[in-house]
Amino acid sequence: MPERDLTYGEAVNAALHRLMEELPETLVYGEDVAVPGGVFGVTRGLRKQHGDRAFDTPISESAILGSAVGAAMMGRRPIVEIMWADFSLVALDQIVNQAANVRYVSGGRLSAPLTIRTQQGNAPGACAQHSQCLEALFLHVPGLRVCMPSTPQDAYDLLVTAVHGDDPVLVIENRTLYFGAKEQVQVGGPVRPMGGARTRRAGSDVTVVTWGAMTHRVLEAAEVLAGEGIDAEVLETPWLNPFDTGAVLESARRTRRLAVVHEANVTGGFGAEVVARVAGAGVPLLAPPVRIGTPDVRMPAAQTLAQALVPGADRVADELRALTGREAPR
Amino acid sequence: MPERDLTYGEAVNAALHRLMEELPETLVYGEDVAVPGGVFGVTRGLRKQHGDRAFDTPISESAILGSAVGAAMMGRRPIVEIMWADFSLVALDQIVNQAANVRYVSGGRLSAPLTIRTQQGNAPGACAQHSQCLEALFLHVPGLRVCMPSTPQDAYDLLVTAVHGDDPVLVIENRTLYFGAKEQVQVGGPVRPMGGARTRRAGSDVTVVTWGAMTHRVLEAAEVLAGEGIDAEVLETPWLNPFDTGAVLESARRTRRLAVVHEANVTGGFGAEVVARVAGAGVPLLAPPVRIGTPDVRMPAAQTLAQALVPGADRVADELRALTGREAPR
Amino acid sequence: MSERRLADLLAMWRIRAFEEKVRDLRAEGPIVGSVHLCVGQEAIPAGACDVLEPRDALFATYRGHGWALARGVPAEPLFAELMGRATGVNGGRGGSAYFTAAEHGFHGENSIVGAGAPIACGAALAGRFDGSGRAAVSVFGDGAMNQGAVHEAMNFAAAFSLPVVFVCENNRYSELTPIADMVRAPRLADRAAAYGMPGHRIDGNDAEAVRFHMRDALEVAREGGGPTLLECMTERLVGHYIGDAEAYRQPGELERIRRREPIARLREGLLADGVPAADVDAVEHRARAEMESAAAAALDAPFADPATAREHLYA
Amino acid sequence: MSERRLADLLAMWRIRAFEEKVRDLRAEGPIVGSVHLCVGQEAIPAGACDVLEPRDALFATYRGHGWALARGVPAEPLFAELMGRATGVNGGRGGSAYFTAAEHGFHGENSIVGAGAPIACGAALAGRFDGSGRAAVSVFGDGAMNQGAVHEAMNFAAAFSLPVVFVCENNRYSELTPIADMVRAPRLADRAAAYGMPGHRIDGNDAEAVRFHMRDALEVAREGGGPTLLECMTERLVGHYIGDAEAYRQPGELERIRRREPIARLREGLLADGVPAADVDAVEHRARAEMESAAAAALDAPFADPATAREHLYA
Ligand SMILES: Cc1ncc(C[n+]2csc(CCOP(=O)(O)OP(=O)(O)O)c2C)c(N)n1
Ligand SMILES: Cc1ncc(C[n+]2csc(CCOP(=O)(O)OP(=O)(O)O)c2C)c(N)n1
Ligand SMILES: [Mg+2]
Ligand SMILES: [Mg+2]
Repeated sequence: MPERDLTYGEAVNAALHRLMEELPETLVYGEDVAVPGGVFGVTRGLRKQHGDRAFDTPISESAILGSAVGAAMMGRRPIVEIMWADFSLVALDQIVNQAANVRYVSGGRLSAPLTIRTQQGNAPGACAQHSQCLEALFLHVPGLRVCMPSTPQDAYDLLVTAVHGDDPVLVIENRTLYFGAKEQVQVGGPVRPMGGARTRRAGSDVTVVTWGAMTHRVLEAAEVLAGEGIDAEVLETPWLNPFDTGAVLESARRTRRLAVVHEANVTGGFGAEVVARVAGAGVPLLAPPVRIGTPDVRMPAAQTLAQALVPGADRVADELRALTGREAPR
Repeated sequence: MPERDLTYGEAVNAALHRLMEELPETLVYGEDVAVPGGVFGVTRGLRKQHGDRAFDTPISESAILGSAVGAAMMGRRPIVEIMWADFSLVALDQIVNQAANVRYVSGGRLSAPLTIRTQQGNAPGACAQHSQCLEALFLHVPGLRVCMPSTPQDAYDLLVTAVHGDDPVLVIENRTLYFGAKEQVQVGGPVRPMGGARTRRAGSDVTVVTWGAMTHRVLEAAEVLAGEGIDAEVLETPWLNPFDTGAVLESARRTRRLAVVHEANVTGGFGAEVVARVAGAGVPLLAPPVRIGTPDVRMPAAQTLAQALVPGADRVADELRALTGREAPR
Repeated sequence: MSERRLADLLAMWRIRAFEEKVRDLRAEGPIVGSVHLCVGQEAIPAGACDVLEPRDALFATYRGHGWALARGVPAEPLFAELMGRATGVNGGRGGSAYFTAAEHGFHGENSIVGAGAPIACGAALAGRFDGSGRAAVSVFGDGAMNQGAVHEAMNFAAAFSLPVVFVCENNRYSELTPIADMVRAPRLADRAAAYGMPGHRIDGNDAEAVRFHMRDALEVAREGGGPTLLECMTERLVGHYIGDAEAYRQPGELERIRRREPIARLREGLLADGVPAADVDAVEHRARAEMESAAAAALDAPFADPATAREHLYA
Repeated sequence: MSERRLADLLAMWRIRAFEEKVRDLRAEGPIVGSVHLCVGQEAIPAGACDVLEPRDALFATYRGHGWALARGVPAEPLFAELMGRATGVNGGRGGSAYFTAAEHGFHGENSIVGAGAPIACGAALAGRFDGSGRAAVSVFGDGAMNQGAVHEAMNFAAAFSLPVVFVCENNRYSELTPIADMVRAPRLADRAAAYGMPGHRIDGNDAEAVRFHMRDALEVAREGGGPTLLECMTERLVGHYIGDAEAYRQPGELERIRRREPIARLREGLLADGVPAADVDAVEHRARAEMESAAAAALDAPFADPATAREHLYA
């Protein structure tokens, strides 16, 4: 299979180019995505290569999402961008009350195979209206699929899968990852099925479930802990709906300790769902499960404040030490 | 304290009348609330009594909610109605990105003491766009307060507390309760503090945490089970933010069994949060905790279908029997 | 000429007879929940759908029973849907406010005010790429004109010259509140200018006028000229929903609007033109008979099967 | 006469000097993250705020540094805010796109396009009941005119004759996309007619013109005449955000717009009228000196204290 050295952002771009080529029914649109190529450059070249099938829109999220629902009903596969997940809140109706209902209410005679690409999370200096992690909102909505890639390969693969899927899918990217290091990405491979977890690090002392950009901080923490003799298993769940509950249960049964780490604030976050599934399955644990996330607060712009809130590798490591009953090294 | 015989809907109305009288800075507005007195008659008489302080609006949820944020910033106490919780999704930005940020981002120098009254849930024949229980969405948003009264007394008290509170509060009512039986309601009493759980039925075999209209079905199930020798403790949490975690932990420690029942669909519902808190606190349980809610599906209009999905007293009783290890009586 | 008018009369009578039967079934019990009738507004779907083609896509609101019928959805599965039967057009999943029948170019009712307008834009957009020449029709009420999504949709359609006809059924009320109190400039058709598209206020109680303007708007749309807004003036003769006490009506209002309602008006016109009363009345009888038997057949059908309630959430 | 124009020049230079200092601090490191400058658009806040009163409430966007300054917020806490200092106008919680200083009648920036418009309606509504005679000003860009919330706000204000002035800063771009490609009728002021309110397209690079129309709109508003839409034509001389490559600019565009930018224009006008160059240039020096020392003082302030990060979520 061909491999290319790509950043996360470039991998998204490569996937979009592939999809536009192999699926003539795709359309790519949103604010500034076509002629300018996207505010992060992620949709670059699509307009040039595919003309009118990539186009810029007014600042009208209801029109963007609603028209995607309508076009999808009629056989297109729109891939629309909501520039920041925070902005989806001006038009959530079209996702929840419209897209998610099409197939069910029509008894399967109509469908809405649209893909919504967005990105979320805190970045240095970002304000409270440009920092939220909103996956838990979408994960409470039956009828949607949701994924959150953290690597160039997943950025490529998950998007390909999403667009080939026949239901509305949210692909939630992260702008702090777009310009990261280049990695070898297999491009042009077969469309993978939706779902599945990734064991990013095998371990035996504790199962750490995580997703999105937080995966990198968890891996960093796990490396530090490894040096202290704590062997953490890092299980990334890039697909959150469908969610691979089985993989989580299997790992937690083995390590008998569970932590869930996400950037979203803790109360009502999807970490609660993961813990509830493990508790509901009666997995015996050596210690109470731990949820690590942003405290329940708005997001301040100042870095000194934001850093005190968004979990970093240090805090993850500390909490895992406490969970495994070890002291921090002096 | 004066008592009056009131239905749930009348109790809301009585609270609104009281609030308009005792707080001159209140305004009541929304679609059809003033001259028509509300589609459920709940805001009846306010226009007549208070003139322009109660008024009807265009079908513009962003304008309703946004103007409430602005008026609240300037010292008013708007009480606005979103006719169905489902409709909040056309304007969620004003609740999440605007109202919830005002106090935090201004470091407490500005506030947004608005109250959003809405109602939710399934009712016979209601379609997928008029049936959702959305409390979990709001409960994931720091900066909001959320309550869900299930009795005439709480319908009165919680609204009074909400409007006297200095933060944005969502009061989520339920239209199937508006026209229920009249009950004695103490009116005109002191403003109660926010928060607190209610032990609706004391018991020793299992703790059942619930809220909203589901409380009545849980109590019904508990009565049936009592006849079978299963003694369920029913803990209603009308305030979901602030949430009385302590009361839940105390009860679960005592009964050593936990069920959470809500009408919202299970995945990502607030039941997950309750279970995660109990698990996280390390409360030892005799059996894995159970979440009872609507399965993860859209809501069909046909009653035969909806009834197969929304938890009724029968299903609650069955699940509690299973949880306590008893068989259903033949 | 009188043939077309008799056809209009039949189209309208089919809708009215359907709605009146629904009203009865709601009173008698087989239909439960919230129902919004379009009695008095029949000329709009009758006139508009007459010039729509199978390839076109229509997006209506909860007040959309008439649109479904005019688009060719048979009455029986609609009755069945209202009664939660397995044979319902949505197998019972939609209900009164959420019919869909894409196979008839009826892309559905919608019970979120204004939400259908952007969706219609998408159907029109799809037509740009699939070679169908499809036009899309978005129907909504006067009150919906104040909803953000409708504004965004109109601008979107105009900016991209999408083949959309926006049909605003101005029945002068948004639920229980007069639209006149909720806007400062009462001619809603004039809002079209804001988007650079044509807007016409037309007689929505005259199927012929609706047909004329609809045909014209469709022609513009299919030629790449972009969207049109048609503000169709009408009145509902019934409440916003079944059970509405209609306390907001002015004294004499109902009598006044009954005088200009589309069916009575067309009937008088036909009689004045010399069409025999028997021929005119036969239309009503035919429509009523159709609806009676459709309702009866629907009543005989089995309820939606609870075992299927979780199906079709995902592909 | 030239005194007022010198005052306008100072108001504009204060904004420009602030923004240029921000640009430098962003390049040098003390400011991080996304920053939207209003270089080239200074005449609008300068002219408009001149006729606002302390009781009035102003709601701006992320491109609102100039509005904060013109409203009287001192520069030092604004610089401090941009650098995450404890002394920032929001104690570091707002950042560039979310300044608030209610004590100066500056009710805040907003980084959700269009969201401030309904909020401004609420401030105006409050004035109906608190006897303040407050007017509210809602500022947004050309692109925001296509956002549903702005439409709803305009109708809401018009229907209820609320004292709101909607100020649309038409700088011809929504981020990286020309507004001309996103609307069919390019005169956005004409959209006011849809709501039954007056709308004027005015020279937004002339503080005097802005002042005139703003004063007039405020008068109408305070007399109960309701809202006005002012479309202020302008251009930004810089990118949408710091770092924008501005690939969308036409050849010669920047040169062209530099010729009509408000500060150079006013300077030329003053010189032509015989005001000594030294007096004119002294204004720039004064503004730059103020901003240099404000920035230096802000740089000396402590960072926001992490121990306070969770405070003030609830009352
Ligand atoms: C977003 C949203 N807000 C409010 C409602 C409640 N609602 C249902 S119908 C209606 C009135 C609509 O009036 P109009 O658009 O004139 O249509 P009509 O009912 O007169 O046909 C309202 C407010 C809704 N369904 N969706
Ligand atoms: C609801 C929403 N959608 C999209 C954005 C991203 N965004 C920020 S600024 C901007 C362009 C706004 O253009 P305009 O209204 O003309 O204002 P200008 O930036 O030119 O001052 C966009 C699309 C946003 N902040 N909020
Ligand atoms: Mg109407
Ligand atoms: Mg602009």
